[in-house]
Amino acid sequence: MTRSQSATLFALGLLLPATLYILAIVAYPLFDTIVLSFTNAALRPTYDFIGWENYERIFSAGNFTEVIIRTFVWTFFSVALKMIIGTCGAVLLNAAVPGQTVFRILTMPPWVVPMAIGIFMWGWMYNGQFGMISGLLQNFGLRDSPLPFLAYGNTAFWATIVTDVWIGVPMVTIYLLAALQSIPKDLYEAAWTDGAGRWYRFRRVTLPLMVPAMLTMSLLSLIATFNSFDIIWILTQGGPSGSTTTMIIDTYRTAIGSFRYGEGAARAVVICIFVSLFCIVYFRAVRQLSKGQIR
Amino acid sequence: MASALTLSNIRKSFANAEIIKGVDLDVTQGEFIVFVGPSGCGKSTLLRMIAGLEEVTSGDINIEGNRVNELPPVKRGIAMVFQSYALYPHMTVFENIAFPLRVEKLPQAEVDKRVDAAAKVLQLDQRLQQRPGTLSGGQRQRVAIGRAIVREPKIFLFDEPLSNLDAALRSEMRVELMELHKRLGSTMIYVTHDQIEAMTMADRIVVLSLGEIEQVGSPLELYHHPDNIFVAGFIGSPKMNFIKGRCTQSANGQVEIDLGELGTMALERNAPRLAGEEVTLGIRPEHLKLEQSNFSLSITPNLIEHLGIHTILYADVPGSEAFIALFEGEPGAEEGTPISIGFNKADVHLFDSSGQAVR
Amino acid sequence: MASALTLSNIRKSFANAEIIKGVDLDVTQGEFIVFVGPSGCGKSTLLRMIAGLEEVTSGDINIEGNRVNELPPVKRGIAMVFQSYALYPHMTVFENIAFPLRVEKLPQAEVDKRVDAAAKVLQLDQRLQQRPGTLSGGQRQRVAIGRAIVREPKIFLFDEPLSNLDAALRSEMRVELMELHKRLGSTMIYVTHDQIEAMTMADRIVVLSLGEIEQVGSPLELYHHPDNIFVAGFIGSPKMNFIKGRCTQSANGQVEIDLGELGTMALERNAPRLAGEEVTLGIRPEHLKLEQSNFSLSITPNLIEHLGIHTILYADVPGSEAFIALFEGEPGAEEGTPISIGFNKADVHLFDSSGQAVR
Amino acid sequence: EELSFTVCGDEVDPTWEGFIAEWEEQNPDWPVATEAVGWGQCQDKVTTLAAAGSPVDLAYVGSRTLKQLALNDLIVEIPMSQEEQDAYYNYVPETVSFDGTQWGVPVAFSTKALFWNKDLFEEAGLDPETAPTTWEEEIDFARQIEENTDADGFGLVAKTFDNTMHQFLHWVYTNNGQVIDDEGNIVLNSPQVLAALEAIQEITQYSEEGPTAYEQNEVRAIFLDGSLGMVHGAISTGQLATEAGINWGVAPLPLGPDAEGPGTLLITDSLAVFNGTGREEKAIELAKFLTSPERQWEYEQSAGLTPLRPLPEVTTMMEQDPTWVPFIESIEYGGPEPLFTDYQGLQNTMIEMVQSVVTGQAEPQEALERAASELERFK
Amino acid sequence: MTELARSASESTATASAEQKAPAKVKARSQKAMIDRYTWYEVVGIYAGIALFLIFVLAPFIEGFLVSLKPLAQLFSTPYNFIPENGSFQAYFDMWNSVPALGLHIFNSFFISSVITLMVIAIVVPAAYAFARFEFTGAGVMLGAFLAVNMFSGAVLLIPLFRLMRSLGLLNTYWAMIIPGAAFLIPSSIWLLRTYLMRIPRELDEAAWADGASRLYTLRRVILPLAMPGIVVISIMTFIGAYAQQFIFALTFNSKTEYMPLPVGLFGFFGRQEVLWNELMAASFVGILPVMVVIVFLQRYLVAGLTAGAIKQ
Ligand SMILES: Nc1ncnc2c1ncn2[C@@H]1O[C@H](COP(=O)(O)OP(=O)(O)OP(=O)(O)O)[C@@H](O)[C@H]1O
Ligand SMILES: Nc1ncnc2c1ncn2[C@@H]1O[C@H](COP(=O)(O)OP(=O)(O)OP(=O)(O)O)[C@@H](O)[C@H]1O
Ligand SMILES: [Mg+2]
Ligand SMILES: [Mg+2]
Repeated sequence: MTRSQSATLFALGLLLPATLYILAIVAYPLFDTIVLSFTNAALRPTYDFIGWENYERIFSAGNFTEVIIRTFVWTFFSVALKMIIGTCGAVLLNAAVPGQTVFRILTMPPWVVPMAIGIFMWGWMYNGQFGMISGLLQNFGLRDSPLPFLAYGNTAFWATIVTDVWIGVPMVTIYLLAALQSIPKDLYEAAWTDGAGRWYRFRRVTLPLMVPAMLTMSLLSLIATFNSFDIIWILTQGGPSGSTTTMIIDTYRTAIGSFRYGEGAARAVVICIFVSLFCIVYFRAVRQLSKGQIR
Repeated sequence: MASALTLSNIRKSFANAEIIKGVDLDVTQGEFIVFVGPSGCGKSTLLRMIAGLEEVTSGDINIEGNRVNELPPVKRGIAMVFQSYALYPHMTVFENIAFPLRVEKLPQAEVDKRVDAAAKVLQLDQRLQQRPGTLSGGQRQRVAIGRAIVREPKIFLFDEPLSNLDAALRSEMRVELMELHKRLGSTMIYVTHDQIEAMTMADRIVVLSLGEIEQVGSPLELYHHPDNIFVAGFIGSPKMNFIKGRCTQSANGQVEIDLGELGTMALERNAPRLAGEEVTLGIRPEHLKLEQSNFSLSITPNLIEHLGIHTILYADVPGSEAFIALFEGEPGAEEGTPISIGFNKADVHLFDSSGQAVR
Repeated sequence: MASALTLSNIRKSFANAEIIKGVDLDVTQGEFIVFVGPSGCGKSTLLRMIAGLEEVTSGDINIEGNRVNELPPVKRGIAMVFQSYALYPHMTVFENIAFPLRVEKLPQAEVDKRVDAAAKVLQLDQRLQQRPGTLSGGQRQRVAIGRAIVREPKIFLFDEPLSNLDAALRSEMRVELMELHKRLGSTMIYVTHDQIEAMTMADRIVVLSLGEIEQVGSPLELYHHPDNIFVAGFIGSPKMNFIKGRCTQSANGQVEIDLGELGTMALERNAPRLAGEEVTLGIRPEHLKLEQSNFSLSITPNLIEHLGIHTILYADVPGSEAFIALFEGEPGAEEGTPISIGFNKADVHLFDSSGQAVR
Repeated sequence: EELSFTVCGDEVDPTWEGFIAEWEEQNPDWPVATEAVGWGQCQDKVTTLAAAGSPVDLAYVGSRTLKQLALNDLIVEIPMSQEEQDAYYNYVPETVSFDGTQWGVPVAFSTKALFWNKDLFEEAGLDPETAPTTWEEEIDFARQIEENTDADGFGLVAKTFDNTMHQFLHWVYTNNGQVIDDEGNIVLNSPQVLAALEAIQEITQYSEEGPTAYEQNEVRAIFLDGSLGMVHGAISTGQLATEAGINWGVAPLPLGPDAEGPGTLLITDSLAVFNGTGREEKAIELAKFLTSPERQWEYEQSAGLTPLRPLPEVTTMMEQDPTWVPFIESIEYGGPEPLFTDYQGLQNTMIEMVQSVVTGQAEPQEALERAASELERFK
Repeated sequence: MTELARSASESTATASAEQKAPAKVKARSQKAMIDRYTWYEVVGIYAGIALFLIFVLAPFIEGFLVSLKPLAQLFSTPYNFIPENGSFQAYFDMWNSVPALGLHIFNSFFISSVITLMVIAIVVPAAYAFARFEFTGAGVMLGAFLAVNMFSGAVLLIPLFRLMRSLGLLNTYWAMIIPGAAFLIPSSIWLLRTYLMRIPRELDEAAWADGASRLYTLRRVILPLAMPGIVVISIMTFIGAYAQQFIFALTFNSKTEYMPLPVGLFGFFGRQEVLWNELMAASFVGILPVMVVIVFLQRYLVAGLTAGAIKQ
């Protein structure tokens, strides 16, 4: 056995626990899901294989394309906002002003709080009658009637996005803050020496150098956002009038809510395919973008 | 000639520690000044204060007669080349060089013209569309210089710009920099801890130690007439040999020095106060001869290095730490075999007990 | 003497690119071998193959007569000192040095004994409880060597161990390493691209270029009798001057060379085949004299560097790229003023059109 | 052998604890392991356990799910004798029946009535003691309150939440409408239901801002805050309103044009016995034990539930607390929650329909037609 | 911790040793000129931070105010920002409403800790393998691991349930720990890998040349050096487990005594009225321990991430 062979064996050995674990806990259920997607599995303990019927049903259901488009729009805005707010946050928290440490700590709570609780708190805020936002708007005379955010299609759509952004922002901020700090100081000094002001430095130096980290983070948030379930489920259950029904909500409703496991599994498989395709495209784009940018 | 830069009693403290302890310096228009000194002596700090990157704790910085203490770098008319080059990894060479012009919002045609001119001077014309990551060390350095040139600053500041390069490239770049200086005629201030760079490039060298100026002068002035033991040891490679002794007598422009086992030596110095003091003799390795000279001593080389061009002998000599002799070509010395070497009294440096040169 | 290491027709390819193209070398017990060559020529790769860090594509490595191609480093009886030292930052100096012994699970008493001994040799006794992060560059290097010593290897391998140090420390460490070699008497193989290190430390220098050995020999052999133009240019600093010419006649142990504007020159060489060929003359900068010599030419220095110990002149000479002359002390040359310099024919190297030396 | 029994709520009602102790005394070989699961997860949990093949023996479930569970062979039938059926109020056994047999033992019953805020009525210039009796009045009163006070007229429930359908069914059942008939035909698309939907459309403008954001409890909270004229609520609303200092009245749900008498939605919860445990018989026995008339009454009193059986005590209770009257009297014309195979599907469709009308995205007729055709899939 | 900090700074010291001998890590005790802000910049920065923090903290402010208000006041208009006769009563009452609250917090901690330990034990070797060894399929495998993160637990709930049941793990701590850990592993591998790639390869080679086995190298050389990175991964895993693993606890466990906090909090929903004020109070008490941890470790969090950030 040559050295490189033994090295490969060793590496595989190191990977064994992780691989076995993931195979057992994720891959096997995933396989199970794929199998189920070709059956009429439901509550009844037995089921039959029914070929592509589930898939046919999904795509003939009519609203499925609508759901897909909505999912992409929802995901896009959520990720974009996370990145924008996270970048702003990171830049602000990186500013050398007194209180920096405290501010950094104060960004963490949304990340740390059990997700359900955070969502309940937002539910409160969105309440038209008793919630803070509508309440304060009324108190300050900016509105004379209650504003129930979750009542209308478009406000509910944005309200769920804002909540998702809120939960995702701390992680993005902290990660980008770390990225910011690894930009060599002398680049700023050089730019300053050349007369570049703060904004110019940010635009021409900071931002481009953060791109790789931003791409990584956006991919990670993309995956998380695509699968964001709890937020919509707790706030609106996909309503009103389906205006917040994303693929995962749709799937959950079919599989768990209606106990049509087979069809739910088929929907899950479709989601997975979409996400994978998207990630592949995205990865390609990222690789193209970040070519030669890394020092 | 006009004074390009004047430092008056510059001081700098970081959190109670005084790093620069009152520096005065006057730099003439077009001069090439080199700061040298051991690591941590404050060279970079001083340079950064001139650049305006670091605040001055007290004292004044004047550029062309105007006090610039409070001005940001760009308003001081300086340009700085960083040790790490600080190139923007995401921009092409062109954009890197054009950066200061973009800041000024010059029209594209003007930018093109100036960048092309700079690129030509620096032989970067072929590289303008590459990114810094794909350049060699020397090319990177030239880009960094290019970025400084396009601004047409009054003063160039360099912080160890060659220290990241390998020896061959370093000497090549050294020559290029000197030619550039000649061509542009601008004032340049250059930090290094490399002997050869300091000696070859400087009009004047500023030797710093612990935040203070030890001596300012032309390279040969420092080589031949070091003010004190620190400068003497610092300038010249291999290092000057020091031999401890005691001045037994000093009168009539003659001092007599007892070198213990090595015997005594008489030097022509007019320094009556020296009598009875501990003194140090300094003699450069290259001033040691195998021929008959004013003063000779016998050494046993314990290591001989043959460099072809010259040969270096290491030996233990009483009263001296490491004793080094350097001879041209290949003398017939052998390790372990004592030989007699000598030197001329004219080549000897004498330092009093406080380390000051006695001339 | 016993052969410590033999390389027979070693080849190495990375993904189709052949990096080492058949290297043969025989190293004697106790020898100090230095590998030099331009960056990327395969020095590190060769060393790493000897160490067992890199697999050999073809060829044999024998250590003390045993084929070790398949053995892991520790079984080959080698110890390696890395360019970056590769110290474990989380361990004390003691633990760093003790690391190989810990691996062998030696009893604590034995570990203490050996580490202490090594520390004494390397003057690290006072530092044993510090961490590498708190050490100076030279001390770190000694720790790295300490880690190599305790193993008592048959062969030490060094990959540019001094390249991270500044000039002063480098020359100091160089001397220490040589003394260590003397004291231990082990075989050492040393990679560097530093001229001075190669010249001063090596018993024999191996000059590599593009994965092949150009010449093997003692430093002075290479300095005085380079086999080809590559070695001639590579060994010696400043670089040898090359002047292009044409051999007009070659007979009776005499060749006549036409140097164009510089005139003609006759050299004593027995090389009839040379007639009519393009040749290159080589003359080292330090062999140029201001005094009257066999052959003289007039140059106009366009740059003069005063180093105190010697002075370097740069000039443009027809048929030569950069022409450099080096004089001891300070001759009275001035930039822009033509002077006449000369050299002895005995100092001239002659190379044929394929770059091989004609002796 | 141990009987596992899953109860919804975060604790087992104390009366049941007593009954179970009693049971264990009588059946020393059959101890009962009770487990309380919060309302939110109770149903899903029990179903998931059953679907995964490890069912509990006995569980508290919403009667609406019985059909689905039964059709999937997850529960066993618990037939009632005629005598037993007769002991319940009208329609109660029907809430647990399909295919001519019963699949659960009713255990909790809730009916709804109209609560109104007398102070607001007065402020709006209405008679504070007169509740609306017809939809027309209900809508008109709501309009007056909306126009004459700061408060809103009616508490409409339209969130994406199960009780949106329930509240809609109030309207359906007070207009003699049906979702599915006894033969299992979808009869949603009827004039009666259309009228209900139109009524909702109309009352939306006099309701709180954005009904699609509120479920029943949230609407109730607004009512308790004194900001709503009327709501449909369960008996407990009254007690809470008193605590909140509201001057309130309660009346039967107002009736639609086609009504034949007072109506309401009859929601029951049942005890279901799961299939395949080998302990089914004993579980049925326990279910019946717990729901025997005296124990059931005791439990209802303790938990504040509408009585399942017309016991003599009920009359006494109504006399003591007239609040109960509308809740009990409307049982007679009430309708059950429709039993569908895919209950979730039904619910989603109905919610979708209501929401589309409330938000003005669709006209009642088209919403109704679409829903009716969709429901075919979920029967 | 100081131990950690030291080895962290040292590892950067050796890493930067390539540049020049004395590593110049300047403690910026004083602000450089470039960091000097004009007054309007300072105002702008603070305004920006204020806005950002308001967004981040608003729900907590609302939640906190809710926890102070008596239940009746919660549902009253007009909206009162400042609680009238607010009190901390809810913070006392909650222990009665959900008696097992303390236990739930403990469970959360326990489950998250075990998950963290497991994840670290699995992730460290895997990340090392990806960071150091070039074997065919490494890229694909890493991609596959990452792909796993795309399947949220919600999608796989049913098959997972069956799996847990056939393993006999339902209603045990393991029912929450095992699937909980699975979905945290991939991203941790990714992050730790980028960190490990920063450790000079020569350290491995030096150890190898000194005769250390690969495992010995991992244990004695790599692990101690990766500590800052491992700390970060641990914190992130812990938070992930603490805050987000809700659905498994809900579905795979029904024993109150094993319930973690997020599910335990659902106890406040189980009655006629949701005890919002106590729910919020309990939430605050519940996240307190983690916040304390964060306060102490945030420095390492940012620093540890820094090491791997820009590269990827
Ligand atoms: N921001 C700072 N805060 C505190 N001390 C500092 C700061 N910057 C520099 N110093 C200290 O000031 C002294 C001088 O530093 P400086 O960088 O100027 O040295 P130098 O001469 O450039 O050394 P080198 O040759 O190593 O670059 C050092 O002791 C350094 O530790
Ligand atoms: N793992 C590898 N895969 C592919 N090519 C490699 C690898 N290692 C080295 N090379 C290539 O082999 C050649 C020789 O590399 P090597 O490191 O041996 O050069 P070197 O002589 O040590 O140079 P330097 O003086 O810069 O250290 C280089 O062109 C290098 O790019
Ligand atoms: Mg410096
Ligand atoms: Mg190398």
